[in-house]
Amino acid sequence: MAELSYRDAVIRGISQEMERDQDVVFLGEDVAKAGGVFKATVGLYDKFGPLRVRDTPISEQAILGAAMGAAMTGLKPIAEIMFSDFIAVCFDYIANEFPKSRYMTNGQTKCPLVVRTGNGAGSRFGAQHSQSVENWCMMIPGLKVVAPSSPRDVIGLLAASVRDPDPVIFLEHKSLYSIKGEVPDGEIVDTLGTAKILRPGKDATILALAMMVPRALASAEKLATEHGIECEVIDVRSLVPLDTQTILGSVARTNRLFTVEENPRLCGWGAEIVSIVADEAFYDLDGPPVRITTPHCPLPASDLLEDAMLPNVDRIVDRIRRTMGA
Amino acid sequence: MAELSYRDAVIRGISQEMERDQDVVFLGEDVAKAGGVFKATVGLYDKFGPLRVRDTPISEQAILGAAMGAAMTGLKPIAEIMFSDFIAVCFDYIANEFPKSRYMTNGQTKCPLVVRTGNGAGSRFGAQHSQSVENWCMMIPGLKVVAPSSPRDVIGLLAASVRDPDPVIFLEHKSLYSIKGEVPDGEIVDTLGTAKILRPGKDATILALAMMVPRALASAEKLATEHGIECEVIDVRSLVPLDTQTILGSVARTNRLFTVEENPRLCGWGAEIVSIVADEAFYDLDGPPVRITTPHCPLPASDLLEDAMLPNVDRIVDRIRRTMGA
Amino acid sequence: MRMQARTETDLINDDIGETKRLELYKTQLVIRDAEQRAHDLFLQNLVKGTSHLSLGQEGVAAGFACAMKHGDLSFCTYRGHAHTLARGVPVEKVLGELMGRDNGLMRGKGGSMHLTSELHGVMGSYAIIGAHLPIACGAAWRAQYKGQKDVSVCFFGDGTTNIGAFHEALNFAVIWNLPVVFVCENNLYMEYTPISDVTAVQNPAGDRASAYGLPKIVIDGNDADVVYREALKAYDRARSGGGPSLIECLTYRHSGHSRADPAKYRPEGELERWKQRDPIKIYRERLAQFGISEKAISDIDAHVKREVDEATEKCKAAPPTSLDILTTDVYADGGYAWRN
Amino acid sequence: MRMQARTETDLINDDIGETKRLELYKTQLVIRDAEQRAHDLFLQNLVKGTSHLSLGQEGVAAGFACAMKHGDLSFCTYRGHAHTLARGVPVEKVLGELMGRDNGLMRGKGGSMHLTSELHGVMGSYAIIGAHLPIACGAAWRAQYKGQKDVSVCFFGDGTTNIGAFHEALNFAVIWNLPVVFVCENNLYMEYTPISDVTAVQNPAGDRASAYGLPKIVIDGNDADVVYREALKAYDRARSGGGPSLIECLTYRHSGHSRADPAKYRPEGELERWKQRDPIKIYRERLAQFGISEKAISDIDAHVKREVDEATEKCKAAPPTSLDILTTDVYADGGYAWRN
Ligand SMILES: Cc1ncc(C[n+]2csc(CCOP(=O)(O)OP(=O)(O)O)c2C)c(N)n1
Ligand SMILES: Cc1ncc(C[n+]2csc(CCOP(=O)(O)OP(=O)(O)O)c2C)c(N)n1
Ligand SMILES: [Mg+2]
Ligand SMILES: [Mg+2]
Repeated sequence: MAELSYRDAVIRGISQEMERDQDVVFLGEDVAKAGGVFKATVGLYDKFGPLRVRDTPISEQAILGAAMGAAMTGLKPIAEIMFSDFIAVCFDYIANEFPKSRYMTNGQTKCPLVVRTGNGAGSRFGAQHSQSVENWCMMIPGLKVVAPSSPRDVIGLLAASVRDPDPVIFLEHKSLYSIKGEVPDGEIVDTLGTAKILRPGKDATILALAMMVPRALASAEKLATEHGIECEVIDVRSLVPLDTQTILGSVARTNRLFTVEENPRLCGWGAEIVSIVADEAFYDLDGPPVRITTPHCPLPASDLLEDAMLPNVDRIVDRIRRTMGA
Repeated sequence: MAELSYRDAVIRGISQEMERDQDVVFLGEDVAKAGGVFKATVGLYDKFGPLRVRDTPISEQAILGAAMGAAMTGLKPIAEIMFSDFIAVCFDYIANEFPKSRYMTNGQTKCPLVVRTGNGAGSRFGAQHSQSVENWCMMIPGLKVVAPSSPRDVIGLLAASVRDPDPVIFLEHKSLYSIKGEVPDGEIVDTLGTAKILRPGKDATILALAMMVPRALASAEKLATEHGIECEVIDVRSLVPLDTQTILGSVARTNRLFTVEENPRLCGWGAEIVSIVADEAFYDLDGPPVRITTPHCPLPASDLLEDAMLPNVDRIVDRIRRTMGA
Repeated sequence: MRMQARTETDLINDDIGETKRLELYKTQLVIRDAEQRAHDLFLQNLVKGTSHLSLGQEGVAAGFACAMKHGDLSFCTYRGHAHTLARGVPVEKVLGELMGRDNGLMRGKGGSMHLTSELHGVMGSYAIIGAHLPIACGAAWRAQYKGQKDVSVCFFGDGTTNIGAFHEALNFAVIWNLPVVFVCENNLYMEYTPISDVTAVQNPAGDRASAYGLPKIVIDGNDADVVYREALKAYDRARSGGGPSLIECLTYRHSGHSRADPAKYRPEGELERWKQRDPIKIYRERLAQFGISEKAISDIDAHVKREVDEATEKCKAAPPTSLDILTTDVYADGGYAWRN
Repeated sequence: MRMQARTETDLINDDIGETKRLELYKTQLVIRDAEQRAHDLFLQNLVKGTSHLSLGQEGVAAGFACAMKHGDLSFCTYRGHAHTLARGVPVEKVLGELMGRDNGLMRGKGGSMHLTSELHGVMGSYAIIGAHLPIACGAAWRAQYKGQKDVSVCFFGDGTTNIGAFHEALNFAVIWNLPVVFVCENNLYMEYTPISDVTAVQNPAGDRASAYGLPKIVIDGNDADVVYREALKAYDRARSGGGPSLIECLTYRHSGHSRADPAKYRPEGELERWKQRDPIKIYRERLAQFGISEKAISDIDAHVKREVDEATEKCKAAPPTSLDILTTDVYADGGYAWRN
């Protein structure tokens, strides 16, 4: 057991997989010699050398395209897109190439790669460097989409992603890079498509992802101590595959559902899950399922505005308390 | 009144606006001299000349970027992206530039433009030329998103889009280009953000968009005659702004909700609307709201496979009938 | 098969040789006949989706494919029948795919625009302009990394040189010194717009080469010998660590852009002029020049015709795509399940 | 303000003139002092977000801005303070924005990376590499279409030349013959990676010009006079229907890429060598050469210092951004309502 930062967990996760498998290679902008703009890849270049850890030009299409071509023909590339907002400049690979090639070719083409990217708000970077783009990826058939909230999950889910035979979008939350957590020694490999119940509760289910997980937990604590509402908090972890069973099971026990989403309001993962629950567990629900999200707005740069925009403990507690009539 | 095809309605709609306002200009690939690959812009080049109707290189980023720069500084461009799937190669403009500039600049920057694009399946074009990408756009704060289902709506909503001060993504359905409908003479200007009840009904509400509208209507007919279920059919028409009131009003009367969506399953407009209804009209619902969608799959090329993939009357009727217990 | 003695000079200058020439001829002819047949089948409403023919451009496909070794990789566009057939994919598989039959190359799932046969080194046909140039870089990177000696060859049109991915791929290939060969088939048009209307330079690929520190190579794409020789040189460069090449081949498509296009935008006489330089016509003359008999040639003609006829019959007899595969192979586990 | 007679030759050769020279000097100095101040405020934790300084690159910003006419349009990157200030946007507005104060240029909504002042012709600062090159084309297209005579000037870095949008914009500008000037500030690095490590040619912009039929123009970006002269020529070309220009300015940033970067990746001595060629140092010497007195120069220095000091005080005293504007101006109606 060691205390590790989320940032260092990324380094350890990539290292673990590169040590295991010579076919794992890593490319991105400023990731090699400089160790990445978030310092989440420091040391990999020295450890694995210039053939396996490669700096690229500012050419996101070339980065993802090259990763795909390499994946199709025998490598297992990890590609970094520095900020997840930049997925927009290479979205053709995300939306049209990676996820469709296997299907279109009737199973001939494989695409085992991972796109790591810095996702999410909280760093005062403004509207084009702060977005939560999990729904940009979740909506595309053929992708897998993962977003860890703890250092341990970073390693385990990254390993699972690298070993997965499908293209995986791996969303690291920029505002979590400096958090720390206990991580066991030795190899860690997790399983995609498994949500985690982080806190049991009988009154309501709260689903959260990435940076919203600690906020959901803090909200649950407050709801319990101040309002006597016992919430079950689930870290969704993996949007595709989605652990619907754990979610439906929890709702069957608590009969209430809340999502806490950093993404802007429309068509987020919460909408998908609420719709699944409303369809398949309608009679389990004792009241309206409620999504607590960032408003349908671009993100502002100033710290005060940014903080006011995102779901926070006060807003979460208030909304759940009012909805539960407490 | 004249009978007009959906394709010719596009031509008339663009003409109407270009005649009205010299600042309306039009650009895209093969749109000018050749009249567009769907023949939906035939004659505009001859009518408005080479300065207002312009062929571009295969440079989608340049097309949308140029449209934006022109819109910011005084023109009202209509840009064509030939197939909506290609939005992926210029998604930065859709996701990061058009919709965020006004907010980021505290209201200084305007962006009054329309992106017209051929959306949807049914032409046996395969996975990269057949997608329904309305959710790619709906999820982005700052955009407006419109998808007409009839020749009359094409003209009216296109005019409203061109006159709208915000960036509008205007999704024309490729498989509707050849359908015909009655269109009044003279100028037609509709209102964004208004859904249309196309068929009243007391037992259930069916929401549909674009090509799914005729299928929803046919299904309602069948459900009425064969199963005695009276469905209210609403053409959503505009995803942003969304006419939530018409939808909630209908559900308040029918107490049941079905969506018929061409987009693949996850995070579609149906998920958003179902979530809104589940939250705000929970106690109006007499049973689970159900989304009838294309499965979470890429689209196949062969006619048999493609037809089997999309929601059709049989599947719609069957699903509604079973859910309603009839 | 040689029936007539060639002159001494012919023999000396003949770096290509008879066997390869007959292969080049046959390859071009298979493409010609199979695509003509695809067109006929479309007129009979047996080909349903769109299709983009390479009639008139066979010299490029044959020249590059016949210079490849087993294991070399082709990356094509939606106009990919030619390059797919040139690698030896059976005509039946291609026509079957176009007709949506269960014997098709991808059993109808991909269609005309996505022909893929990894077995034959055909690593996909890509229908979004420009996307496959970076992908070909990636395959070449794998070869370089693993010390494998195959070359990745990426075909695309003149219009493709104006999209961003072209630029990113070319720069990337050069700085990583990748064994990739970029082949621009300049057929003078994007869909319906003349490339010269929308391009800042005269040779859309050739005049861009220097932007990546590459030499300008512009060749006659309708002479399969010229193409073949240039291909060999580029492959050698790639295999020996000399890095990427960018080759512009001047050619012309005899039919419209896609099946829906009557190609009315062409200036009068243009098609006729190019038909004089039909690659198959040129190549038949070439074979004759090298003393190959009319009989040998017409044997190939007959053989190819038979192959295409037989393939057509098999396809007509084949069952349509099975609905069982509707949702298979979205994910690597064979299905499309995204949830438990 | 001239204090000493210049020689006859000086006067003859002086196409720029004293007034403009003083403007060029002052513009550079405002940038230098305001950015130094921004850095100090960051160290005091009063600037919260990221910021990208142009210290060392002031010659480019001043040269291009001082050659502009009222109504000309600037399109900047996240490294846009310099170009924004150079157009006359008050220091207070810029520092206020960086500090998230209500007096900021966008009242804190955009932050350092998105400085915009349409009033001053600053049409935005774009933080996604390459995006604004096509946008600048669009603004230039409007001018052309409406017969307006303004020029759109688009600033970007060396690293930006490797992204697809660069290529699309350049080709587009040339074929439409647009009045747009593309200015590449080659400061030798993208974020932390030397541009030469990832670029196929030596001059990332200059050596690409021919791919668009443009002449190669590579100039000394640290000499504001050189920049100013080149800018005038390019603007003239644009206004007179001569089409776009692509100008590469060689320069260097004295600080790291952004506030988080100590710039350890630089080879020893590189920064020191470039500091010898500090554009402000060069320009002070230039002014002296042209006989402008030390007193006149130090008056400007003092004036600028006062401006920056006063701006700083105003910003410190200003209230933080008001939460009232959190959700305003998403849509043109002033709000963010997406539903009824
Ligand atoms: C990104 C993108 N934009 C537009 C299209 C539509 N499109 C298909 S083929 C084509 C013309 C391509 O021209 P060229 O590269 O010269 O190839 P050719 O068809 O002549 O072989 C266009 C514009 C596309 N498939 N992808
Ligand atoms: C599409 C995109 N990719 C990557 C980045 C991250 N990024 C910001 S600045 C920068 C370096 C830009 O280098 P250059 O163009 O030389 O400009 P400079 O910063 O040197 O002024 C990078 C990679 C970005 N903002 N956008
Ligand atoms: Mg072409
Ligand atoms: Mg730079």
